[in-house]
Amino acid sequence: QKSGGTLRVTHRDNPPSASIHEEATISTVMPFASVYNNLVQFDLSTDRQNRLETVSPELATAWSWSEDGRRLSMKLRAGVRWHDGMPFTSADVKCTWEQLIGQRDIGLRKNPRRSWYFNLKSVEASGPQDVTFILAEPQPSFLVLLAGGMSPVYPCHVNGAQMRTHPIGTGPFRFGELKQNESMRVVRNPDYWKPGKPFLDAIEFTIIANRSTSVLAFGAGKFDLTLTGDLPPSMVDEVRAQAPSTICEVQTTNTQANLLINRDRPPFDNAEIRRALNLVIDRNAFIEIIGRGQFLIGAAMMPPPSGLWGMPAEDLASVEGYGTDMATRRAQAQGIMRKLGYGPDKPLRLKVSTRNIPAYRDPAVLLIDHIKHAYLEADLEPIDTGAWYVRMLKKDYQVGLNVQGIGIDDPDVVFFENFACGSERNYTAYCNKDMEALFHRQSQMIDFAARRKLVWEIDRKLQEDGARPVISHQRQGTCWWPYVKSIRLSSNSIYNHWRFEDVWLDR
Amino acid sequence: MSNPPPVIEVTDLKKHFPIRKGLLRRLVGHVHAVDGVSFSIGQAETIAVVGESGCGKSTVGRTILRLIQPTAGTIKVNGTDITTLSRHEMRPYRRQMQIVFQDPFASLNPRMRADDIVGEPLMVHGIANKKERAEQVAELFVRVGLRPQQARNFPHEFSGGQRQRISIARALALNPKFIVADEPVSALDVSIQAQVLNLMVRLQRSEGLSYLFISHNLAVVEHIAHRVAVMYLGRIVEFADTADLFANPQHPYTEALLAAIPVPDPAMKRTRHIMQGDVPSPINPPLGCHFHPRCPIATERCRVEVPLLKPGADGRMVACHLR
Amino acid sequence: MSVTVPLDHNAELRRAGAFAHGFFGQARFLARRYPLGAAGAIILIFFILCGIFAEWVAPMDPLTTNAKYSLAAPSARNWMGADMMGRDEFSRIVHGARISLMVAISATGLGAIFGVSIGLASGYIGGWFDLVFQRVVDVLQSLPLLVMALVITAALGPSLENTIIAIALPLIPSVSRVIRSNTLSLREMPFVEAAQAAGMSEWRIAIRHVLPNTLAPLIVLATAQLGSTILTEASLSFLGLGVPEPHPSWGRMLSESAAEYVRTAPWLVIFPGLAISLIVFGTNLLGDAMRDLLDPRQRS
Amino acid sequence: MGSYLIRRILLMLLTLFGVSVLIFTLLRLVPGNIADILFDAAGMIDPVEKQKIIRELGLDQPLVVQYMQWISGLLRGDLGFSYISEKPTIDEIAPRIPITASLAAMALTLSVITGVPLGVISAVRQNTKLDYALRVFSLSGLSLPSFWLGLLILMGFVHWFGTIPIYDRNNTPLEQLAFMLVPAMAVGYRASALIMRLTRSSMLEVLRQDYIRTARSKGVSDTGVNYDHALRNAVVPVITIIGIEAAFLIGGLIVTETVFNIPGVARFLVEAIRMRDYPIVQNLVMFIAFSVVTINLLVDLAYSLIDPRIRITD
Amino acid sequence: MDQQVNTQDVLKVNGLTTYFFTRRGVVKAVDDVSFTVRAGETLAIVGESGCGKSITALSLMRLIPSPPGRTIAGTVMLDGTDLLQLSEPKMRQMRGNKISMIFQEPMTALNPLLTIGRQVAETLILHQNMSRQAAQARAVEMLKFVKIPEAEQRAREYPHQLSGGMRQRAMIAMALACNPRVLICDEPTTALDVTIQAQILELIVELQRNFGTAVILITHDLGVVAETAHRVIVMYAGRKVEEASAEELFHRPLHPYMNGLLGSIPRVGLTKRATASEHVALQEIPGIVPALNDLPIGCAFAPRCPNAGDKCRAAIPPFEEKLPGHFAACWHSDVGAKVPT
Ligand SMILES: Nc1ncnc2c1ncn2[C@@H]1O[C@H](COP(=O)(O)OP(=O)(O)OP(=O)(O)O)[C@@H](O)[C@H]1O
Ligand SMILES: Nc1ncnc2c1ncn2[C@@H]1O[C@H](COP(=O)(O)OP(=O)(O)OP(=O)(O)O)[C@@H](O)[C@H]1O
Ligand SMILES: [Mg+2]
Ligand SMILES: [Mg+2]
Repeated sequence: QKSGGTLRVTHRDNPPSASIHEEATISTVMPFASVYNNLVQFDLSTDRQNRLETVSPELATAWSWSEDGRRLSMKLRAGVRWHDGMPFTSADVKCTWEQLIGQRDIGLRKNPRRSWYFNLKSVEASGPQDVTFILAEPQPSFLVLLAGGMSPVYPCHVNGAQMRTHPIGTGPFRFGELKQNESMRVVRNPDYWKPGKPFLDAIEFTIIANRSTSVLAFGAGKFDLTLTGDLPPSMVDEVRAQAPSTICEVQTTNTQANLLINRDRPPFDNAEIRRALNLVIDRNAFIEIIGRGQFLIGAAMMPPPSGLWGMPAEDLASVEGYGTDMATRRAQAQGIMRKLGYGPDKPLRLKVSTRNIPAYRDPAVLLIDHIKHAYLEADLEPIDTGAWYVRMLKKDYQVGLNVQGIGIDDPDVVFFENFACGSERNYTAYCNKDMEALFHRQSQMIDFAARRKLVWEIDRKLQEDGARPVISHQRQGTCWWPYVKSIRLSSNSIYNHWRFEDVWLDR
Repeated sequence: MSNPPPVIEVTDLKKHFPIRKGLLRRLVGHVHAVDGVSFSIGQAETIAVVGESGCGKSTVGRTILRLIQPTAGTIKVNGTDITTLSRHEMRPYRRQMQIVFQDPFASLNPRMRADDIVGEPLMVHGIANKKERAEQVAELFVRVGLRPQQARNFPHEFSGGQRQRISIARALALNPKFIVADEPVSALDVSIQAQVLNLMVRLQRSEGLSYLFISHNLAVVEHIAHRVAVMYLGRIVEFADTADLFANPQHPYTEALLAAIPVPDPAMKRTRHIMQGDVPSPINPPLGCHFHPRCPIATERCRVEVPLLKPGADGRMVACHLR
Repeated sequence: MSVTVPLDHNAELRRAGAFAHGFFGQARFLARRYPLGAAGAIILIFFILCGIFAEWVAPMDPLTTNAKYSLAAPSARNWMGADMMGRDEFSRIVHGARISLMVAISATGLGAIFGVSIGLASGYIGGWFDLVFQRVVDVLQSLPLLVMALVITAALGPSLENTIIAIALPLIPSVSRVIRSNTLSLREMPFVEAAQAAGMSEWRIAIRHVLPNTLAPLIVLATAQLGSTILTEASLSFLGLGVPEPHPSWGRMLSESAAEYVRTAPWLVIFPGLAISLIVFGTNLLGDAMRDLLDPRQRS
Repeated sequence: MGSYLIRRILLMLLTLFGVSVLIFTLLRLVPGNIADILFDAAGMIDPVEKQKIIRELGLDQPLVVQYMQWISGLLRGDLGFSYISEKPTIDEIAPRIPITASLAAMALTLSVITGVPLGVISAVRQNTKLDYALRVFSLSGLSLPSFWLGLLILMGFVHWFGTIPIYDRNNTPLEQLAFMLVPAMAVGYRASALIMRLTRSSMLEVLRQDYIRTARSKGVSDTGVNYDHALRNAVVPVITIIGIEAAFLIGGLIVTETVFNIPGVARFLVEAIRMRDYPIVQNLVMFIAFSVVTINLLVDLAYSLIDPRIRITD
Repeated sequence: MDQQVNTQDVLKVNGLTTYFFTRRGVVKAVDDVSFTVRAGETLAIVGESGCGKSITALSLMRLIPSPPGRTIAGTVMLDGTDLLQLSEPKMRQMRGNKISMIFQEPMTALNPLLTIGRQVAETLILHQNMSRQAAQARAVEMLKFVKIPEAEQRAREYPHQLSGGMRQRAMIAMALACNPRVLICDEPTTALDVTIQAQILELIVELQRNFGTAVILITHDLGVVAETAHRVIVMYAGRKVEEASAEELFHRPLHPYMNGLLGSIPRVGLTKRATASEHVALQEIPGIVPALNDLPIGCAFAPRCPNAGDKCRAAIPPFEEKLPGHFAACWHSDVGAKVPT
């Protein structure tokens, strides 16, 4: 192992801010995760899959559950200091999570993961090194939530505005600078509490908006590592062609392309038309074309083997719309549409709305081509990023094509965020009290196998309800040169391993 | 010329063009293009206006036609004051007054056919229907000596003299009583010039037309005009019957002007008295008599006092302190 | 220059085009006189025909995706290869001609119509209208065309119509400036004064006498603008605004998504770029020749 | 001269005022607002939080008030804060200006030093093979989309050198200059082509003038006629195009900075428009407009130096 | 050669022929034109617009725009040297030095971006190997010579700052700077006012007297011709149709065109009318000048000629001496030879 050197990383766009708690994008997490520490984290040395079993200590040295499973007490590491010199205590932990559940305002503007903590009632700090999370119901996944890359501990004495522009953490690297649309830089924290770490002097993220330019630059050796999970399989091929010696890993990014169908407005208030639409989508074509054969077919939960909770393939195949025989499915769909009075000469005209960026547009174009087989003649309506979520929220669309990122491969996250009544990210406003009861039930189950069975059941029901038909689960690549050592990626998340404290350059 | 009112009567006509400069179009001065001009034109009479370039000849013509708005003075047509008539009120008078321009190339719309050019005034005044109009146009063509077969040609297909005939035909279309002819022959060749001049004279005889004939060619003026107004820097300096003026010029400027004309007869070679100096700018004309800086006989008085155009002997008008 | 053997008059005359008679003779002469312009006209006509008869020219539907041919290299089936969606690149380029030309011609036309109206009014009415208009033109001209187009598309949202508007709007000032100055000089022409003397209404004079005489500079300007309109559309599409999918717009075909295949599928980068360059090249060649032909000051 | 300048400057201010109203209005027409975009990154919308942000940024005020606030700030030299980075707008814009400015200057210089001589040669050798070749060359410059040209250049770099030029702030000035040369050529090609065309036609026009015939009748040699008499007259209109082209360049730079990933203001502007970062967009647009009108003023002044007929008096 | 100068012809033009090859056919702008000019003599060329006067002059200077123009035959002997056979650099040494020219439009004939002084000096630098200062000083002298007031001041000014008359004077200074053998004046006064025109003509005559220059004066103003020219040639449709001394020509025009021309111009003091309101019609030449690319087969004037007969329409009349020193190209010169009254 060698110390020193600057790791040069490509980056795709301007991070909305440096404040991880306020964002849900890898653009913020990857460059700034190294500034912070979590209470706990996933240990990759034993298992590539992020799961409850691999949760290991970071700022919390030990933890224990109460008998009723409603109290999680943690022992915090002593002698840790924030980058500005202030000591790290339980007050900071209390502060952070109280902010997340809306009990305190330290100036964060947004709280995208509020739905994760539906079950957290309060946080108690009994001593400087002791903190207890008090839950309403038992929730084994709670530790998983704390271990994700998007759950760092924030300092209580720094306000939100500063966290967005010049964050203070306890992590191995200190914030260096953030130049809009240009670059981000973090520099070694000499006082890091893990002795001897980190190895790197600094990490520099350079924003290159044009992906082909960035790949060319990486292939030319101008960069050591690419933004994780940013390269679609086709680009990975490109990199491999240009620089065969680089290491590229394609992994499930925990993002899925799904359809937002407006069931409150014609024509999709008609369940039959929704069915026809679902039948006629050739998921394999998406996998082949956009995923270069690497994407996965799945339901709401990430499919195995990468994912922990997804339905097994044979179960999935029996869900309507997942069968492999396209011809029959098309005939079925056409039958439905004919019955409703549509046909090749009298197609149903509609609009497919999507966000005006390639990752959304490409599948939407494919979708439009597919649904032609069901006499659905669609135009694409590209919506500017600034208006996209508002339009979704106002339900001002017929069919929307959405690409959705999910922070952690966990049913609590997926269900409560996307399908619970009243959740902010439940764009289709799917609200089914019976299902919601099931969401809570699975959340409280301690037994893994039983819980997973229930999750499968829930997932099947969601698909059959057409709540938010999933088209594909994406897999994308990360590439680095062989001299970059100790880069470890997990199989079911791109967010959780960017502390960079073990990474070193063998040059 | 006493009883019926003169066809045109101009009294103390002034036209000062504002000079605007810069982007804000600030007024920085005036061009005194016409500075107090009075005269009248009788029935079937030709008044010529001569003078050096920029002395305001064209401006007088245009102002009379109300193509530009006079700064001061009055213009009467057959005794009616038209100085302040609106565009609409002007319309009937437009039919009585027409204009022919110098440049036979620029005075015809290159994108219209000859018969359309000639017939258009008829159309806009709602005279005659289409068929009658065609007849009238054909007749006009004949009258000005153009072959009606050429009616559908474009202006560039005509020679300069023919173009000038088209201009005249257009001017005649509305049966005017009065035509401003702004250097109608200056751009034409000598051999063509005669054709046009003869045509104008013929028309005057047959139709009783009155002309304001603007020219700087004194020979032509002598040939065609009954009376001549000599202008210098916006003012008339001498106004007299043609024969009198040429035989016996009164104003020193007129003298110089006549002396400067080369006579096309080598036998008449003479030692000429050539006036020196350039025409001053009409923006800041010299004080007093405008002509005094170039005048061989100027006195102190000429420098300060503006000479009035006053009737001299035998009904001639001269604006000179000394004559 | 010095006097030499008696010349072959006929050869000299042929060179000067004296024997060019009839439409084709004239065309042949003009083609020889302005070889570059003729090449431009041929290129443009070629693309226009492609655009009009796209359905017949293109072997395939430009919108039909096909996983099997995703990123297929040029072959007998896909002459210019296929894009990621397996759509035939050649068919898309053929249909793209229609979109490009439609945007370019409509935007230029729109810009010309408004530019001419405003320029004519401004030059003819003068006074406060002109003064205000001049200042508006100052404002519009102090911003780069692409920036204006960007802000306008952002404001209106991406669609075919809005792209046309966004490109047409910034064209208006330059057109109207030319027309205005032309009108100003035409207004001083004796034939306009003659029309006034005949008592014609200003309206009639403006329409019948001034407007037709601004046509030549307008045609010259419009041909010249056509190329830059195509480029602006391409740039807008490249930046992700402009004509939306799935219309096969060349600029978009070149933009981000296609640009990712510089190495694995260079045909996706080369052909649309070539198409844009070629058509703009054609219009520019033609525009130059038009200027030589119609603008007497440029004639040699 | 003094009062001429003052009047020109007043007019410039009027134009800039127009630009400010225009850009302000256009931006408010854009659907969606900064609050939505801020939330968008997080993929969630919380109406309460959204209202809070809108209030915080003053976006709930009537447009007139917002406009007045912006303008009065601008006049005081206070450009406000970027919505996105929350840093002072000036700190965001200022460091990028030299990058774009030097790129533009370089492109312009390149285009002038190539365009003018080639234009002259093309005119002097009118209708020869050389002329045709040069015209095709220049028309190509006007026809190649600059982003495509940029891409091709990058492809070439990868192909032949196995590397591509990447902007790096830590480069030495000399390296920086060398790096800029490539994108400057990519944008400059168009400008060069334009200048060359204009020089050519202006030169041809001048060569037809009577005074050129006069010069020939005095026995001046072709070189003397071309360079001493004609070129001097021909460059006058070319100077205008240089002024206009400076504005045009900014348009070209938007795509070129994107392709070559240069962190200049041109690309930044597009990003800011996308992000509805009004303080950035508005002030940047004002800056661009200011540069353009200033350049135009300078061009007009240069005019009067070259052409004695244009008098800037009173 | 030196002895010849004063007694002999300075410029001998023989069979000069310049055609333009255009889309509309061959424009025979100058067709077989010959003439001679002696030192100190003024030869006037008159004729209608477009008859080839300027092209004749430009052919002498070898400044025909080519293409489309070509001088395809003839000799131009200047002091025994055929200008048409000179190499271009040699010809350049002639222009402005031995043979110079003044153009019609003083507004456009001067380079707007160079000072008057510099433009005059340029000729001197080119042909007399003068230093810039010396040339500049000499230029000021020349300007004084052509009676430009405040010459030092004017030398430093630009053309737009001068009036039309001044500019034409500057042109003359420029043309005479090297004391040329031949000075061609192409309508030097047409664009000027009558009073200024007289000044300029007087100046040319005076300078010619001082320098002994041979002057070719192109004009269509017969008055100017009558007052200044020694000999006159009349051109019609690219050909020379008459040549005589000025007195002779005006007294006894032999060619019906010239005859008609003299009849068609109004003359001051000569207009006869019975009363003030009664005009005597001017004599008209009917028709128009034929296009030079489409000349009739015989005499070009035949279609407009009152005397034209079949012979005129069949063959071009030869140019011959009809009276001593009076040449004309007409089959009916005896008919045309009556004095116009
Ligand atoms: N529209 C105008 N605006 C400003 N000044 C004008 C305008 N029209 C004419 N002038 C000026 O008025 C003066 C007189 O012009 P006008 O055309 O009447 O002269 P003119 O005697 O007809 O001259 P010319 O013989 O050259 O035709 C000139 O100095 C001219 O510059
Ligand atoms: N570049 C050219 N191309 C074709 N024809 C030309 C060209 N230049 C002159 N001509 C023709 O040559 C003929 C003679 O022209 P030139 O200029 O000598 O006439 P001019 O006698 O000087 O007439 P003006 O009195 O109008 O000056 C004209 O008929 C003209 O059409
Ligand atoms: Mg006039
Ligand atoms: Mg001539």
